[in-house]
Order: sequence, then C-alpha cells, then structure tokens
Amino acid sequence: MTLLEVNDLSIRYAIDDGSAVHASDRVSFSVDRGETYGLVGESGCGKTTLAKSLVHLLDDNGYIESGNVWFDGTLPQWADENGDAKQSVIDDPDKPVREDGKTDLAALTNKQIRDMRWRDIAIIPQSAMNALNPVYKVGDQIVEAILRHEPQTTKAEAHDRARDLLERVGIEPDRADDYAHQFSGGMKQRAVIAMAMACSPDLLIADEPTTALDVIIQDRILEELEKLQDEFGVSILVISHDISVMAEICDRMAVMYGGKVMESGRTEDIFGETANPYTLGLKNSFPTITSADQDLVSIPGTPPTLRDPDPGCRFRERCPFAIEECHAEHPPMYDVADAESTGRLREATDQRAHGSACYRIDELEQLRTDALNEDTWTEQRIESR
Amino acid sequence: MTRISGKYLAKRIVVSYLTLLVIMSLLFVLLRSMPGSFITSMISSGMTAEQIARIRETWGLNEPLWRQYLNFMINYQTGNFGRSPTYNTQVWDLMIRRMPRTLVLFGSTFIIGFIVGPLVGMYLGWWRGSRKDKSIFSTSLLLYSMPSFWISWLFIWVFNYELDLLPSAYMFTQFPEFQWTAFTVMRDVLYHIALPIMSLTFIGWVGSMLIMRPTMNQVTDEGYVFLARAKGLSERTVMVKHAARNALIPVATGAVVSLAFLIDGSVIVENVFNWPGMGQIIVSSVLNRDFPVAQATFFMLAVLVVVMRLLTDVIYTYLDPRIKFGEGE
Amino acid sequence: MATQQGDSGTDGGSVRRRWEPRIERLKRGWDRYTEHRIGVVGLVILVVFTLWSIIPGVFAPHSTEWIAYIGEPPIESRLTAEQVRSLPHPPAFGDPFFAPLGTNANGNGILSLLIYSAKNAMYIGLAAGLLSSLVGVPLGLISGFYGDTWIDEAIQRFVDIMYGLPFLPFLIVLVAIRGITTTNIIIGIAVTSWLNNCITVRGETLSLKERSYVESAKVAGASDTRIIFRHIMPNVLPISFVFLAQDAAGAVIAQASLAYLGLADFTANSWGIMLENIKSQGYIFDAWWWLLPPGLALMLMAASFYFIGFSMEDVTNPQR
Amino acid sequence: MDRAEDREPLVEIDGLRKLFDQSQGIIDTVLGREPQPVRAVDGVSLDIHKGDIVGIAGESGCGKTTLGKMLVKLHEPTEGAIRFDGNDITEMTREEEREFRKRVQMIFQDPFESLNPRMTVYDTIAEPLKINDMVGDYDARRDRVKQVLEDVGLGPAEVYLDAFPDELSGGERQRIAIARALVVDPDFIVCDEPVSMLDVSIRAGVLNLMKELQDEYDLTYLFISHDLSLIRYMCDRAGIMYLGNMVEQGPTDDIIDDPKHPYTEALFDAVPDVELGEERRRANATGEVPSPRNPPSGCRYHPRCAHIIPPDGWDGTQEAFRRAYQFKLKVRRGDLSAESAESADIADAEALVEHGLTLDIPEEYRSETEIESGGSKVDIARIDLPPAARETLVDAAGAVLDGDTEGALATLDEAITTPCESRRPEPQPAGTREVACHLYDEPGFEELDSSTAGIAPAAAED
Repeated sequence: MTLLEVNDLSIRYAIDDGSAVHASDRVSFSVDRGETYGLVGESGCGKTTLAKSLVHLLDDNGYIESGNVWFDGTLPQWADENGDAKQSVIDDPDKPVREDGKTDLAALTNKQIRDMRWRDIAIIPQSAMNALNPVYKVGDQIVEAILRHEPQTTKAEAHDRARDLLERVGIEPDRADDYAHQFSGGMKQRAVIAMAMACSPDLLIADEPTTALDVIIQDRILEELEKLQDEFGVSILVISHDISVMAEICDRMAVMYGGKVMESGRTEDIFGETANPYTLGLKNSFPTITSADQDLVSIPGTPPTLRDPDPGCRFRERCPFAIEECHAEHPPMYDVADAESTGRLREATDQRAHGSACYRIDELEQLRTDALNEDTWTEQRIESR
Repeated sequence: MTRISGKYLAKRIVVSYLTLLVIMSLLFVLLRSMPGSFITSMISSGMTAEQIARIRETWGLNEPLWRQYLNFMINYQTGNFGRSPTYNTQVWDLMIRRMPRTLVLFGSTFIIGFIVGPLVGMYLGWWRGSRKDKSIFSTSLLLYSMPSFWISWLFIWVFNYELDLLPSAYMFTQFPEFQWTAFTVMRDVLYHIALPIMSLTFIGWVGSMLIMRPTMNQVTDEGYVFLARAKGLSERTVMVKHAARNALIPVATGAVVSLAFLIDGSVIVENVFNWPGMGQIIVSSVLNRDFPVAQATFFMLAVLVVVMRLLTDVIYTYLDPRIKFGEGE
Repeated sequence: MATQQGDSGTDGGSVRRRWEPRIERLKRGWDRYTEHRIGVVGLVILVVFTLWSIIPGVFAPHSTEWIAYIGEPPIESRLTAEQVRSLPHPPAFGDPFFAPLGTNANGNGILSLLIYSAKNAMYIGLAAGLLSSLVGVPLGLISGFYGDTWIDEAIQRFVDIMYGLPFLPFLIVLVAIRGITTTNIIIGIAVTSWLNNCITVRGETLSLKERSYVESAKVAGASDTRIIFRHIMPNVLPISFVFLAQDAAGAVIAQASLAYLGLADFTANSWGIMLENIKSQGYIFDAWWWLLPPGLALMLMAASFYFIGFSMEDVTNPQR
Repeated sequence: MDRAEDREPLVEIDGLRKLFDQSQGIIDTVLGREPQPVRAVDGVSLDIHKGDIVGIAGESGCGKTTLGKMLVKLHEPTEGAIRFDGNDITEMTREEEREFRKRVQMIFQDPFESLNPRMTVYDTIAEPLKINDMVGDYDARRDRVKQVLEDVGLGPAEVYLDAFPDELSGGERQRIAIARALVVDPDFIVCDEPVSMLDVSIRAGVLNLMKELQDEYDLTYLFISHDLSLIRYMCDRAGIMYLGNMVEQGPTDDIIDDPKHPYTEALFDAVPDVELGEERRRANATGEVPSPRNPPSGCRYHPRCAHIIPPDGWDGTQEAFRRAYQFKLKVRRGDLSAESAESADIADAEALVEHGLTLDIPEEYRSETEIESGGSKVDIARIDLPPAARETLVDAAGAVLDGDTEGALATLDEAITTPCESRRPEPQPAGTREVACHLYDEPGFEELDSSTAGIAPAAAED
C-alpha cells in the first residue's frame, strides 16, 4: 500500500539576482506503508530540501514550483471517523483530494499543512542534537506536541504518555523533567525520536539521523529506529549521505545528484545491480571496513551549482561515459530490468521498479566493467572526451 | 529554584565590593585633580589667614592628601558620607531623599524600555530584511540619534507650551491646594513624571531592541525552531515561545550596558525638567566642586550598576537552565 | 622575521597581481553594502556634511560674523532698538535681509551657523570614534588573545570598573580636570567609550584564535605578533569599523549634551552651542527656526554614522 | 610480519599525559576553588616509524586530536615525553624549534576553517616559507608555491594563486591545506580527520593524493579519524583510543580482523557496511562515553564492557556478574532511587533488582525476559546469579527503596567488585600488538575469551 507518492516535484530557491536554484527537479518516488525508504546523495544534491518541502518547511526563499505530493491521509476536518477522507471532500473539486482518498500536500495552504505536521508526518531535523529547546524540559516539549494535535487530552495524560515514550526509546522516564543539556548526545537523539512518535504519525522523516553521533551510539539509534518501525508500523523516509548506513536500514532508496534522482529501486538492486554511472562512481569511492585491499577511486570534478542549470544531464561533466545525447537533455528514468533483458531503453512506468536515469544502460555490462577500471575515472580522460 | 550557589554569590559580592573600592579610589583622585575647590567660594577677600585655616580645618582639608583619602575610605565603610558644604546638610540625608526620586524615574523608564525594546526587536528580528523591518529599524536609529535634551524640549513645547496638558518641571505641584493624601501625591507625581518618562523612553527602548534583533535573527536558524514548526505549532507560538524565549538571554547582558545609557539620559532629563534627583545634583556638585556630594552620588550610581550586574546573573539563571553559577560540573 | 620586502614586487606585474584579488573583493563588498538603502542614505548624508565642513563658504549664504540688517564685517553701524527687538528673526528671503533659516538673538544667520558648525561635529565624531577604537581594539585583541590569563583578567576587571562609572558625569569630571577645549572633550569621550569595543573585539578574538588557520600558522612557527597582525586583526577590523561608526555617533551626541550642561568650547561653532544659546537666552518656545535645525543636524549626523555602521555589520557578517 | 620493527622510530611517545585545567580566574584561585581538569590524554605510549601511516581511531572526546596537537607542539604535554628524531620536543632551543617547525606539519579537519578567509591561496601557502625564511625572493617563492599546487592536483596553478578560500570548493580547500603543509618539505604530517568534512565522491581523491605524496615527499603520517574504514584504507598500523587511553595498537589489518580489546570489538561491530548479505553483529556495549573530567577508575572502559571480569570466587556466569555490576553502577549514578521506583510502579526490593539488572544493549544480546518486558526487567531466577550476590542485591535494593542510597552503595561496593575497576590495565603485548586489558594480564582469564587470548606471549620479547 502506497503511503506517499511524490510526482514530478520541482523545488526552487529564489536568489536576489532573479535566478533560481533548482534544488529538486521533477523528482518522483513513492514510499509504501511500513517500509524504510532512503534518499541518498552528497551535500547539496537536494535531498534535505525535498524532505522539507513535503511538509512545507522550506526556507523563506524556497518554493514548490510544480508537482504533487500524494499522501494517504488528510486534514482532520476533512476526515471521517476512520481517518479517511470524506466522500464530500473527494468530490469537491476545490479540495486537493484524489479518488483514492490521497491528499496533495503540495496544494495545501501553510495553515492547513500545520494540522498534518507531526500528526501524520513527523520530521527529525538534521541537527537533531540542537533540536531540543534548551530552555524547556524535555518532557514538556513532547507534551507540547501531543496537546497541539490532540487538544482533548489532559495535561496529566500527555505527561504520562511522554514518559512512556521516553521509556520506549530506552530513557528513564524520570528524565522527562530534565533539560536537554543534561542529556548526552545519544539520549538527545532518542528523545527527539520519542517526540516524533508522540502522535503516532504514518510517516517519519529522518534527516541524517546519526550523522553527529559516535559509531556505537549510531548503532543503537539505528536499532531503535528499526524497533519503532516494528512497533508503530510507521514508514520511515531516511535522508543521508552515508551509504553504508543507508545500505543497512533501507528497503528501497533513491540516489540523488544535482536535484535529480539518478537511480532508484530496492537496496539490493542499487548495490548489487548498480545501473547508473554516478552510483558506480560512488561505490568506487567508498571504503568498506571488511575488505582489506581495495582501491578507492573518486569521481573527478565537483558537484554542479544548480543555479539555472542547462537542460543536459546533471552528471555529464563528471561522467566518463557521457555521450552527445547527455548534453541535450537530462535522461528520463529507464527501466533497468527491461534494458538488461531486451537491450532497449524503455521509460520506467513503475516507480517501484529498479530505474536509472542514463542513456547508456542498454550497454550496462560494459559500463560496469569500465567503471571498475581506475583509468576510466581520471580527469584527463573525461576532459579529452 | 535558583541555580546560584551561596559560595558563588559570596564570591560575586566580594568582587563587587572590591570593584567599588577601586571606583571610589579612582573618584577620589579624579575629583581632587580638578582645579579649584569648594572652599574657594567660601573664602571672601576680607578673611584673615586664621579664618581661612579654620574653614580648611572644618572641612578636613588641612590634612595631607593620603590622610584625607584614608578618612574618606574608612568613613564610607561606616556609611558616613560627610557634610555637604553647598547644601549644608548631611550628604547621607541628601542621598536618602534624592535616590528614591531618581529610582522612580529610572525604574519606570527601564521597565517600559525593556518591554518595548525586546518586543520590537523580536518582530524585527523574526522578519529581518522585510520592508517593515527596514523602515522601523531605520526610524528607531533616527530616534536613537536624537540628543535627549532636545527631544525633551520638543515634548515640553508640544505638551506644555502649546497644549498645556502636562507640567514641564518639578516632581510635585509647587503650591498644592489639595489635601495631602497618598492618592493625591501619587497622582501628582504621575502627572509630573509623564513628560520626563516620555522623553527618556522615546529613545531608551532602542538599546535593548538593537540587542534583541540580531539574536532573534540567529535563533531562527536553530534546530529547535525548525522542530517547533515541524510539530505544527503556529508561527506565533514558534516565535514567542521557542525563538524569543531563547533570544532574550543575551538581552539580559545588554541590560547593564543600556543602564549606563539610561543614567546619562536621566542626568540630562532631570536637568531639563528640574527633577530633584541624583542626576541634577551630580552635575552641579561637580561644577561647584562639592566633593562630598559628588563622591556620594557617583558612589550611589556605581552601586546601582554593580547591583544590577548581580541581578542580571540571577535573571540569567532563570532564563537559561544551562547556566549554573559557581559549581564545577 | 619575515619581511615584506620580497613581496613588494620585483616588477609592477606582480604588484598588480597581488592587489587585483583584493580590489575585486572590495568591489564585491561595496556591492553588498549598496544593497542596504540606509547605508547609502547614511553615506549621502555624511558626504553632505563632509562638504559642509570642508568648504562651508560654498554652501553658506553668509559668514558666521554676519549680522542681520548690517551684513558682513567689518561692522560699522549698530542695530536700532526696533531691529534688536525683532531678533531672533524668523526666516526671511530678501526682505529685510536674506536669511533662509532666520537669525538668532544676536542676528547671526542660523543657516550659516549650521553649515559652519558641521566641521566641529564631524571632527569630534571621527576623532573620538577613532581614538576609542585605538584604545578598545588593541585592548580587546590582547585580552582575547591572552584569554584566561592574568592579562585578560586584569583588562576585564578594569572594564568592569569603568562600567561602574556613569559615563556623562565622569566625562564632566574629566573635562573639568583638563579644561574645556574641543581636544579635551574628544579625549574624554574616547576614554569613556571604548568599553563595548573592547568587549566585542575580545569575544571575536577568543573565537578566532581557536580557528584552525591560526593553529596551522602556529604549527608553521608563526610568532604571536604575526598571528595577531596577520591572522586575527584583519578578521576583527570589520567589526571594529562598525563600532567606530557607533562610537562616532555617540560622541556627536555626547558633545551636544556637554554643551547643554554648559561644558563646551564656546570659541568654536557647534550645533550643541547653538542649542545651549537658545536655552540660555530663553527662546526655546519662540524660535522654532533656531530650535529645530541644530537638533535635526545632530540627529542626522549621528544617524548617518549609525546607518553606515549597521549596514557595514551586515556586509562583514560572515554568516552570509 | 611487522616491517616497522627493524627501523628506528621517527616519533617516540612515552607516557604522554595532557590535562586541561578548567579556566580559573584570580578570584577562584584566591578562594581556593578546586580545579577539575579534563584528562584528555592519559598515559599514551606509541612509536611512529619513518614511512609509516599510523592511524589513531576513537570516538569523539577520546583524546585523539589532543594527541595529534601535542605532536606538533600546539599543546604542551602535562607529563611524558615526545621524541622527534631522537630529540625531546618539549626541551628544544629556539634554533631546534625552528628546525622542528619545518619538519613537522598538520592538516586540520575543517577545510572551511583552516584557511584564513582574508588571505589568498598564494599568501596561505607561502606563509610557512616566509616564517621560516626558506625560499629567497618573491619569484622563487611563487614558483615553489606553484609547484606544490600542481603536486596536490590543482593545476594550472595560476588559476588558484590569487583566489580567496570562499571561491573554492571543499575539496580544493583541503588540497590547499595539504599544499601548505607540504610547501616546507616536511618529514612528518599529523592529519586530523582530513576528509571527514568532504563529500564521498571527493574524499577518495584526497586520500589517494595523500598516499601518492607520501612516496613523492618521503612522508610519515599520523592519520586521525573516527572512521574505521578510512583507517583501514590508509594506515599500516593503528591505535584505538578510549577516554585518553590507548587500548589497543598494532598492524591495522590484524586489529580489524581480530580485535582483542572488548572496546575495539564493539567499535568494529558498530560499523555498518555496504556489503550486502549476512546480518551484521551489533555492538555489545552499554551506555555512552563518560565525561573525561571524571573518568571511571581502573580500566576506563569497564562500565561499558561486555567482558568485565568477575572477582575470584564468583561462581555464577560472567553475564550474571555484568548485570550485577550494572546494577551497582545504576545505584551509583542515581538512576535507581526510591523516587524512580515509585514512578515505575515497583513494589518491592525484588522488583527493583529485576529492573536494575537489565542491560541497555542491543536486542540480540538481551535475555528473553528482558525482550518480553521491553527492556524493563529480567527474571532473576533465569540468570545464574550466586545466591550470596542475589541476597546482597536485594538488600541493597531494600536500602534504595528506604532512601538510603549511601548504605546501598556501601553494601554493593563490598560485594560486587571487579579487578577492572581497581587496577588500571597496562598495555600488554598480545600477538602482533599491544592491548591494555586485564583479560590479557594472566593466563587465568583466558577461558573467558578463549578464542583470542591464547596468542599472548608471542611478541613479548621486543
């Protein structure tokens, strides 16, 4: 069952001089209920922007230019007793609710989306270590979230729930009366996760959930997320630059580069049957702890600025496999399995299947072999092309 | 529940006391370095050398300077501020009478300034860069640039001279026909204090606004502000409850600085409005070389600043739970 | 020690090459500065006042000695009683004389006085601001660089003591000690106004010296002086310019306040003295043309410094 | 097997200690406030041989950066000696220090902070030359800078010479930081997390560059990183630090493939891997790193250790002892108090013991009853706790419920003891490496970790 369906979402940041940063460009992906979906990419690839835009939390100069965000859930006032959208709302052409009861988050006003934040979609920000307000008790901050979305709850009940939530993530309930500075780094992270579960949301967006943490604590937090997913059945959208973390926790993922999805599909497919030059390059440059002798090869050049980019493939300037076509237009998502079996390019119709945005996946075997060769990635080769 | 330990407080009081001692020594030296002395005005040409010597002895000026200094420091420990040659009264009585009048003026401007300033600063910082921010900010800088006596004159001109609404001088009606009750006195004081307060606060709030605005702006980038939004709270709640509460912390530090600004302002305003407080006598005593009074007024104002610093620390611990004074971690 | 000799360039080309990036940077800074409208306004006001102080004769209709009805010195006739009674005279445009902002009680033209007084305010503002930066910045640098040592502690205690002294009365004492001259007023203002400067520079220095570029200079063997002058000071100076502007504004106001209290160099022309005169001669409510212009001029001068200071703060703010 | 052994060490570190005093004002000193120093580095010994890349790994706050900074004389050691090429660097003459500064350099973590924003690339790189009066005139200097720029892969150099750091990308900045370190042609470079702020796709380039330059410039590196896979990629030898101590050091591959110290083991278990397939084991460690201001006594790691050693005569399992010991720690930290018992609805002492015996560890290491209860209690009957110990625990829990935490602690301190908390383990040779853990002290404890403890005597001679 699809929980979230993002279609052709484009996000821009306006700049003073009139140009715009294309932080996310016609991005599509979908998240199923109960699954962990990953958005992986380097800094500035648009992954965080994308996540924030789902609940309209972009910076002041950012805006959604086009696209839809279909979410299986709706505003409290549009819902019937089961939480589904009322028929009258579905029929109302002025309300952005689809036949199947999904609501287009992108079309909601700021005031409307506020009612859905945290109740339906909770987001753990990148700097979760600073996400707790230093001047309020940790427990009170959880209570605040509960009371905001469930006004009928009494304060005492909310307090009990806050303590219970903390205990579930492994924090002594008494610590609810402590301030954030009395918590260690790992505990802060757990507290934020507990807070995120306060209103049992359907979707949890975790932006770099373990980046600032030490490795042993990171390990525990990853376990905590898995446990919560089992317990609450929540879907998790993880955003991270750390490929190994993503490989471990995600069911499916999308690899982003320069505001575009380069490759998407099941985690096994992405790492086992890699089908995009960028992902291939990324794999080459990532050290693993298990293999003793490996040669790391980095991708030459630097990421594009995304300021009014030209229509060509975003990766072509760093790509050793770029061809004439790549300069004309960014490739659409092609179905990988199809290309591999038939040797022909066919645009992917199913968002869930393994897809790759590259004109050359019809010669996939060749790409994979060449990508393993270090010489392929030297600067000279790419420039002499 | 305060997080200041007794030991820390004791330490701070010792430091403040030492600071005051140094300030007093500095004052002693500086005041004595001014040319002339108050006895010059008491000595008339017809006096004999003996008479002059007696006057000098009465005011303790025949002793060597280091002796005078010691006497001064020791007397101050016991609260003996000496006699004023120009006011011809015990300086201590003078202080006791004048200090409250200054504090009334001072306290009310301070409070109004510290409500208006941070409030405006909060809005401007939150909407930094907006058209509203730009126009209000530049206007407030214009206000901040006005000489306080000049703005007082303008107020007097409008509210007293043209409209005849408010009195332009003194703290009480000079020859009251009314019954002396607490209520009438209070009403009379309020009536007289209106213009001085208006003049002071018209400029005074800008100081705390200037501190609040940038900190408020920084706070908007904090993770907890983002999280508060993500929780679905309204912009207003996010701004007031989460952002402003944190941005207030540095404003507490700024309070001491703007206090100094306010003292200057009230010195001028007391002189303009003939307000019978400390600011009025501090200028005249310096100009008349009335050392006992000058020393005492400087001392009292220094005590005010030092006490405010201590208070700021206490306020700090209430504003910021992270701060714990005087305990090793 | 490393000398700059080798860098002064063996040929003109290398000098140009060395300076080009810096000029480019300045240009970018200027572009960002001009984004702020108040900064531009402040600059325009300041330019006007600067012109007034350099070439007042071009703008002023008369000299400061000009007297209504009589004209420029040498003065040969006296005013009639009726003429005296008409003083201070409201703005007049040719009939009976030309004085666009009227005259004061002595018959001097307000506009001319106003323009000739700009020099005094400008001088006091810039000199006091500069002087207090010259005290505050080095002390702040030293205090921050030797943070948590007795040097720092001593400087900070001294700052505490200075904060305990009320600014204006203290200034009065200082000026009284040394005699009321413009120079002494400037020194007095500088002595009392370096505190904020010192504290801010100290804080900035404390954070700058933890930067790893300072540490890598240390690893390379750089001396303390080199680190202070090459690595910390250039990064502190922009902020101290902001404070210079603010101190200048404060000085302009402080001087006017002193004048109001009767402590001004009455041989000079200044806006403060114009206001002191209207008070002592008792015309506050009778001569708006005399009351308003000097106050407005003071306000605009101080405001222009503030405007420039705060716009610069934005330009130098590394967060952007 | 260990090629470093037959060469002279370039850097010898012996018993190095660094305590950071909390800042103290004059007034504090007068009033006699007790300083409580941060024990950043607490007794580290290490040899670095010429031509090696030695890695230092550890979590934040373990003292690895402080160690690195002491090696380049950014911090003065509180105790111990550092010898560079045979000379003690804490006792150098001015002249010797000048020489030392040319031979030793450092590369810092954050490329956005390590370049002065108001200096051009040329000025930045040329600065060490100027300070040390190395290359004569402007032109010669400029040529040298250009050459180094090309060496670090920033060619043509002209493009970069007059640029300011804010015009460059993170990777370019870090290369410039490397160029600045190389320009004096040093022998030894301390690299403090040199790539942690860089994007993955850029990272490998910088690492490979560092490897290439090592050959070209004949360099020795100390490579500090929290990322163990980078340590594995870069380093010949590695040391693992925990709370200022070196817990294990030796050839990198040996340490990673067969960690001996329980902390090292946990550290490597915690690293996720892109390699798909078998499920990774999670790290078996409790709690978080304690404050270096007040570190645990004895072995710094013992409060978190999975292999904590029971006292002589303990006839229950090691796991039972670990739980009992955690109970004691919880009482000491105040996590178990009459108040907390109340809020958790704990009726009697037995229940409090059951709650206190739980371990905050990944689920795969938990007992069944622990999992069932969501980590809030264990069934006391199902762990092999000696009856005497069990009695002590219940007594102590009773005291806790009565509000007498002191009494409870006294009881526990007497009964639940471990050599790990009383004695500080000395680094012991174990196979190809040195390990500081009581498990390797005497053969008597071998059975606790039979798979690894057997090889201990092998390298004891050197």
